[in-house]
Amino acid sequence: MNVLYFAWVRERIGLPRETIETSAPTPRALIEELRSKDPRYAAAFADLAALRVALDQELADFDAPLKGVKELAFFPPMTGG
Amino acid sequence: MNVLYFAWVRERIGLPRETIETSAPTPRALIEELRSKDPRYAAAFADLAALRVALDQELADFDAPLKGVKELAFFPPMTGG
Amino acid sequence: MQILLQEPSFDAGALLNAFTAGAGNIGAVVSFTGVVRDHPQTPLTAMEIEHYPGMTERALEEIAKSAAQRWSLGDVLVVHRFGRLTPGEQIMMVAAAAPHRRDAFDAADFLMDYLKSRAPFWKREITAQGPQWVQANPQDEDALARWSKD
Amino acid sequence: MQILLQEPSFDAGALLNAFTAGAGNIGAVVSFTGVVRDHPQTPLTAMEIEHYPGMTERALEEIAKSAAQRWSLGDVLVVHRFGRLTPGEQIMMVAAAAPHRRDAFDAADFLMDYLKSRAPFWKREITAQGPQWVQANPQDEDALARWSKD
Repeated sequence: MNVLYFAWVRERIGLPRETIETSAPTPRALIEELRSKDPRYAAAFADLAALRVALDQELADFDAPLKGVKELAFFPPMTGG
Repeated sequence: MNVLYFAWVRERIGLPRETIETSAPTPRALIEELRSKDPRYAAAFADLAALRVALDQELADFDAPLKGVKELAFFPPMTGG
Repeated sequence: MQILLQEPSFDAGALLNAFTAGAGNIGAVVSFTGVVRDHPQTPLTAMEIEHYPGMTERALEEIAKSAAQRWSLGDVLVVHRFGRLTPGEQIMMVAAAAPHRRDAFDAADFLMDYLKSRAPFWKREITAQGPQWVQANPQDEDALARWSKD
Repeated sequence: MQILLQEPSFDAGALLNAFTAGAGNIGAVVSFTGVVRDHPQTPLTAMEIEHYPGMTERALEEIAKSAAQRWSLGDVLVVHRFGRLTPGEQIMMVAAAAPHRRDAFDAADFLMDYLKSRAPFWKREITAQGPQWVQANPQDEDALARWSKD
């Protein structure tokens, strides 16, 4: 699965994107997996309330199913306009 | 006093403006005076609810004092914008 | 504060650009442009706009000043034409520039509501069936009530 | 429906004129332009806008479509830039053309509320004190609630 990071999530993780092999069923489970892998992820994902997730370019819930998803993105609340 | 008419009030009276010598204390009294003078005024002033009045270029009430007023205007509700 | 009362057409885009450039350190500009709309049934030959010279300028200035007093604005623009217009022509325009977007939206909305019912213009539509004065819409009067004491 | 996502600056006036001319038989056009506002205390060197290529285009189209479904509109325009901007530069613009003025105002207001919180853009301000990500304003999220079920 392609995983993308934007804004300060990207900065804390130090990468704009990476390919992750995972069997995590939801974004929430994937976050737990990554947090335990490296302190950079722990820093980026410290506060879920300050985080948003998109699955295949649509905003989604942290408990949405990851099955079949090709592209996942984590980012802070948007500040367009 | 200069009396001005606009839109269909002007059309019904047949004049855009005229000078009127009056001792009417209010626009309402002036309207009564004019109505009895000529059927054109009676036609223009038939329905006060459809009429507006300005005294010296400020919207005013039909019972506002005419004392000192130089320019009075009668017209229908405005349709700007 | 810029007020334009004129018979000729105006260039809304050029006015918007000049207004935005001149409004100072602002974050938001809202503009409204009114266009002569054709009738679906009886095609409109022309829209004639009569006004009250002297009072019109005063009313436009008062309306713009009220908006400037009520909201924190960088600048206000009011443009209104009179005379004979054809369908598709632009009748009028307002713009409000503000540090914050809510103020710009509300001020433009307020300017429009006041222009509709408090500026001495009268519209007459000319169709094949002859001329017809446009009647004031009671909703326009109701819209004004939104701005009193809230 | 016109969506422009681009790095270079745009000419709001020229876009407004073309939009109005192309919107068909409408009576009202409301536009909103967002401008990079300088800070009174720590002067802003630049505003950097990051976005999510692919998702951004989809989000802008969805937002414009929602407006077109919700109100009776002649046309909708959405313009948004990304990259590095300096104070006074125009960031984005929306416009809504409609037969009636209330629809044009509400649609433009709605477009702005959704762009603020539902389009994947992230702003970063650069000052002498370094870069700082702009935090989402809780009021912007609250503003969205206005449009649900009324």
